[in-house]
Amino acid sequence: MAVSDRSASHLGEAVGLSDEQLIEMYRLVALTRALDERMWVLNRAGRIPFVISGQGHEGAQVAITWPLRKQHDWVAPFYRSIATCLTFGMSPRDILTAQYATANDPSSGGRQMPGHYGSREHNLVSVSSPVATQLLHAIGIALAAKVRGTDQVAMTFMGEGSSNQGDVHEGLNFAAIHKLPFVFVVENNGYAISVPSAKELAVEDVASRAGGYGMPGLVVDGSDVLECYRVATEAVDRARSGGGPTLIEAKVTRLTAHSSDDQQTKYRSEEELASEKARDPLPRFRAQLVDAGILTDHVEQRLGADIKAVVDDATQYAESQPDPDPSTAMRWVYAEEWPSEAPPPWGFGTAGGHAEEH
Amino acid sequence: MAVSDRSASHLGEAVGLSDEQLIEMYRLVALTRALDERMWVLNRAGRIPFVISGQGHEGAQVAITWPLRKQHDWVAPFYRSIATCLTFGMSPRDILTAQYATANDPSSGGRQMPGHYGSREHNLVSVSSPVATQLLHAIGIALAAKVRGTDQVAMTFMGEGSSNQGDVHEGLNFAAIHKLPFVFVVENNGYAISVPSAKELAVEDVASRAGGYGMPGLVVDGSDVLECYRVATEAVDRARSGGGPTLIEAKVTRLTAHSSDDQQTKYRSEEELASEKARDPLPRFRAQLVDAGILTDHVEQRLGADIKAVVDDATQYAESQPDPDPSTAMRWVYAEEWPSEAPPPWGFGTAGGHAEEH
Amino acid sequence: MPAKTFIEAIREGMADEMRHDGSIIVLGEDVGKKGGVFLATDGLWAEFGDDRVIDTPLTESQIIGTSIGAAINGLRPVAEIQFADFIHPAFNQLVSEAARLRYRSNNGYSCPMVVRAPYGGGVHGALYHSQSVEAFFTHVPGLKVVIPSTPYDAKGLLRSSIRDDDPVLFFEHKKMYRSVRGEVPDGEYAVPLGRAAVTRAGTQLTVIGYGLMAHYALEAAERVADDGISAEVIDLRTLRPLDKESVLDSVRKTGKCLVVYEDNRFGGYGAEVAAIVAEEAFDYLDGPVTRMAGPDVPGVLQPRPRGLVHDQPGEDRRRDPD
Amino acid sequence: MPAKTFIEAIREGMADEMRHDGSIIVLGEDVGKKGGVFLATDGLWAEFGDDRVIDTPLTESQIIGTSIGAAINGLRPVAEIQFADFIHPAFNQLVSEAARLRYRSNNGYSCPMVVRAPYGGGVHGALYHSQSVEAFFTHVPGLKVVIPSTPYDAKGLLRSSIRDDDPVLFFEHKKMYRSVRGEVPDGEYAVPLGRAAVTRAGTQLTVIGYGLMAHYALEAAERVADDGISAEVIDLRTLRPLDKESVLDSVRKTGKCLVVYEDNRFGGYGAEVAAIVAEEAFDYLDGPVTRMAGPDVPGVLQPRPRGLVHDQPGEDRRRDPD
Ligand SMILES: Cc1ncc(C[n+]2csc(CCOP(=O)(O)OP(=O)(O)O)c2C)c(N)n1
Ligand SMILES: Cc1ncc(C[n+]2csc(CCOP(=O)(O)OP(=O)(O)O)c2C)c(N)n1
Ligand SMILES: [Mg+2]
Ligand SMILES: [Mg+2]
Repeated sequence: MAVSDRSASHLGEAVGLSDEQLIEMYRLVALTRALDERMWVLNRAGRIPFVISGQGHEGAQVAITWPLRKQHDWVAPFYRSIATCLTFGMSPRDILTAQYATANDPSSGGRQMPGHYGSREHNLVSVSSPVATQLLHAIGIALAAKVRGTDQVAMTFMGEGSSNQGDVHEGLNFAAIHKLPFVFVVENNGYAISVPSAKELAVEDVASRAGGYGMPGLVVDGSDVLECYRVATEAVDRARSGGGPTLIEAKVTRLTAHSSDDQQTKYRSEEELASEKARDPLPRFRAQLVDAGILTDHVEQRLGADIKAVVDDATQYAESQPDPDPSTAMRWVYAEEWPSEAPPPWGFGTAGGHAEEH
Repeated sequence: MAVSDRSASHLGEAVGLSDEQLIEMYRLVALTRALDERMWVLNRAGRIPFVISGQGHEGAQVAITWPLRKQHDWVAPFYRSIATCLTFGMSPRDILTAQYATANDPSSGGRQMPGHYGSREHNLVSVSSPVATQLLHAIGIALAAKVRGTDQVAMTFMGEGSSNQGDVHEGLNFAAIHKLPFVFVVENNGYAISVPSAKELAVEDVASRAGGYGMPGLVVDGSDVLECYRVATEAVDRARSGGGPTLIEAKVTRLTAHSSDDQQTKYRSEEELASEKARDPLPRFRAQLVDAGILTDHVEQRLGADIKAVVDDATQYAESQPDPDPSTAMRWVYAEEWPSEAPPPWGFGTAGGHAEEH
Repeated sequence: MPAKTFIEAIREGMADEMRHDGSIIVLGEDVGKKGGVFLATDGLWAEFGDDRVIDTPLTESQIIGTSIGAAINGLRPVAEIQFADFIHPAFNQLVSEAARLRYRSNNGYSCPMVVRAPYGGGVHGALYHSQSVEAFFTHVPGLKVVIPSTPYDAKGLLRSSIRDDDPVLFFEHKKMYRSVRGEVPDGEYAVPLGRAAVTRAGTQLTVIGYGLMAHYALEAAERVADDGISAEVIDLRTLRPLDKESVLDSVRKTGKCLVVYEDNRFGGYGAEVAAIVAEEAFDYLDGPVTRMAGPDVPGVLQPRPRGLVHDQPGEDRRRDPD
Repeated sequence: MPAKTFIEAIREGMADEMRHDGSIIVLGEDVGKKGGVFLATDGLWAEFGDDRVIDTPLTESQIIGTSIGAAINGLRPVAEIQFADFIHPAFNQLVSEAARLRYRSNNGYSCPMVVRAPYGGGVHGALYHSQSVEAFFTHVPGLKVVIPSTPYDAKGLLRSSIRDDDPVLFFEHKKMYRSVRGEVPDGEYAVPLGRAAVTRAGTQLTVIGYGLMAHYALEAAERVADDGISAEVIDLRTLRPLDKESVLDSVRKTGKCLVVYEDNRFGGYGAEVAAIVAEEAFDYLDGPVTRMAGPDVPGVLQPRPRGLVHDQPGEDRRRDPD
């Protein structure tokens, strides 16, 4: 079956996606993987100082982000959300300029450590380091959507370790009370750095907590991309139609160390590491699409070339962009102009620069 | 059936309590009520500045505290825990000196506002104002009990509103992971000051959250004293025998305003207030004991006289105790002597008073 | 101009702005039907309804974190923390998030929100209902901190705070809510952030205070005037950004400086003011910059006739039953 | 005496005390098998087992709150917060609970615990892995705050902190972990809390620092010595309680004072030191008490050859690939 044929395969039909969409999903998963691998190469080569990786999480991220409306809905991502950011509109150049901390890095203009993504243009909330705080921001966004009647949905992502933070409890409770258009995605990879699930929580599934707040909690195999998509579509639809929040827990695997600063062999056995490879979403999704006749050799070659070109381009681009100008480091602690309206007649343009005291 | 007869009534037998114990339980409920009513009288008379009351909660408190071993187990109470404190060893004098903030108030030596109980002698952790913090203290106590092998159980109490605080999430998770000897008691009276349950949580029962942590969650009618006792005994036994923590939610009623500073008619209807009276544990427990032939007229008269005498005594005692000496207000910010051992040879008796800088 | 209490001015400030700008919401514990435990939001729920006046659960971190998100998506939240003492559970959201969102996103995002909280002693609140918490926040780049001392300033500064495009902490001395009255114009007016007020002119000494202490400083200045001492009094009004020029101008004129704050002395906000004056007005000083502040114990000690007496509730009542 | 790195001294300090006192436990994120993200607790889990070296969930408030409870019931917890930047979620437990338990119970309860946390910049940590957070805690009555600058002091002060009967925050500059070495005796010794060290004698200027800045102050003093300036350097070591006497003695001798701290300038810890010196040594000062501190932006800016450059990770590496 030719890809240019717009008719859907059985696989696509079953989940309501066209073959083009399936291939685009696959491209995003594969692109993220390639970009992520490139980051490690650049790190090993001393070009970028730090990598925190999404390898193993990409399938779930692409599929769960997919049902959202770009530049309308909102996402509060976390440090592993590379695939989510790409799916929601950021480009590989955007991702790599964040790694290189260039002046034109859209996430932070080179102010943050690598991995702290964000884009005002794409409604991706700026990532901070303290885990789980972003959940409340997404919920506040959902509250504003409801109060303002904007028909927006807000989604947030984090690891299972982070889901134990107090903010998560307070937020889920609030979201459920107000039936906010909100989806909480837990990417459960079984570890919080070195701490295994069994020491992070006494239950198998974070999703088992959802009921206690009054929202559905769904567990999904994060290496099953189409199942992730199905579950997310349901959750986003429910959110948008006033049915309230949903918790989705995707069981994923962390194929790398926690970050480029971590040595995971200290706490994970070789056998475990080997067996986890079987849970990689990329080959599984690929096989599914090949079996369904969607991912032909031809398409795959084209995608491969395309991805390589895009990753190379992003690398070269980021390499060549200038550093932030040191003199700008003092800017934007506060507003420096009055952005929302002309200063009112009585002239309280406080934003007219409260020169910081030095 | 004479009370002096040590044989248990059917009622007592069913729950494993002697008639004497049932009467003592009843005495504690009635005593707490009388003491609490006295506090309001003293407040209205301008003798004490503030009351925060346990009326409606006493039955659950006495029954749930009862299975603990005094001066061995631990309780981290909250501001409504008057009955818990009395059941666990504090005296009416102790309670009223806290209201009057006398120098010899065992809770704080007159340093805290009324309602902030505590007693080192009785293993009652000092109450602070920020709600829910005490849960983590009780869990830390339980951790120490486990690590030290002391066979102690730690129990904590709070309202349903407070149970939404992040600390509760973090604590229950930790307690369940380590199967700590811990019991969490939620006294759900349907309000957090003026905010009704429906705006505090989207679920009927706080207890429905327990499963998400991996612990049993039990709902009990807080006006059914013996049922509270049964459930608590089970939880305490489970905790002590290594079975891990339990969440008990007692549905109680708040018979008074939130505190003497609150006007509850602004947010609760007259009908609601009237109908809530039916959930008062005191008359219900009384009727049960009368029906069972345990609470005879004779016993009741004796108890009534006794309680009146005790409450009068506590009032007069507290009235007559001296204020804290203002000069002591600067003490005990830090240790002032080396309490745990003689200063070691190298002489780092840091505790030898770091004179505070003024 | 009609005379209003401090809390009336605050309530009016919120109501006026809410009428003017539909994107403003008020949220916090008991702010709805009850109108807040001090009644600062009384009537707002009736006028603006459930969507704009939200009784939150008892969860401070959620109140602040949700406000941040709501600000990101187009609202201007005015959050109430029931007592400043209970702002601590939200410390992370305030310091790590609200304060840094603009900076960390290189001005991509902003976070226009106000956090109101009653602070201060003198109401028998003991350890947990009497704290001054401003020093924790005046230290944080990205936050603004306002403490008004008059009804006029309270309303005018609240308006400026709500319209400001950065997070503002707005602390209200609870002892002043009903005890302080003053004139408040009916029309729209604003008091700019970042400007101190010289509330009494003088030549021999500069006394710097804010909140309730601004009143005490004035009283004290009047008292020493009888002894022929001419004290200038400055009410800072905004603590961050500090109006350094007004402070330094005054001290350069008087040559002496006393900084007064209610909070614990060690590391309190007044330390920064004193340090600035000591450094930048050194050549003008003819005596040490001195500080008068709360002692270094938890909770509040109050000056009483017999000396420092612990501010706790039992006591006073027993001496003076009403 | 064997020379050890800063982090080795800390690790040894914990291990030694744990051998000596079975009531000491260590808890925190990744402190077990992994030995902490900086390896400060490496080997402790192997030696002391699951009960005494506890990998907690990712929940800072729980870490501190549980430690308080454990301290109440007979243990001496040494909690690790993975980065000082992540202590903020535990702010309420530290400030409202740990700091006040003794005072509010009228000495009925105490809370002997240590909270260790790596702080400071210079490691490309940007906004959230480079903060100095001491000023939030030095302001709090009931807390003690320690910041060592040498391996010797680190071990000796850690021992005193663990044996202290009050909560101690023990901040370790992460840039020093492996870059600073020094002699550490094998036997038991302790460095008392609350005593500063004069690390260089001088006559014309007193430079006061702590942590990494204590080293920079020494370096700077050596450098200006070539110009004939004799600077005395004081390493505070304990920030609360402050060793005021050592500070004042020195300034009264030199007549000049420079306070150096890495944290944001406005409202930082150095403001208190400067204010104290300006007030209590006024008659001895022949120049203003000056401060040198971090600029008022979130995260850390570092002095670099070309001027202030934002401390973020990409940059440096690209210039200097190793
Ligand atoms: C409040 C806070 N504490 C500690 C850290 C350090 N830290 C960063 S990621 C991480 C583990 C996160 O685990 P999990 O949530 O399961 O996500 P994962 O990394 O496994 O995807 C920790 C402890 C942090 N960033 N924030
Ligand atoms: C952290 C914190 N926020 C706010 C308050 C003020 N406050 C005291 S009691 C209370 C309501 C508590 O409700 P609930 O937990 O249901 O207990 P109840 O009083 O109904 O027994 C509030 C908001 C507080 N003490 N601590
Ligand atoms: Mg994980
Ligand atoms: Mg309640």
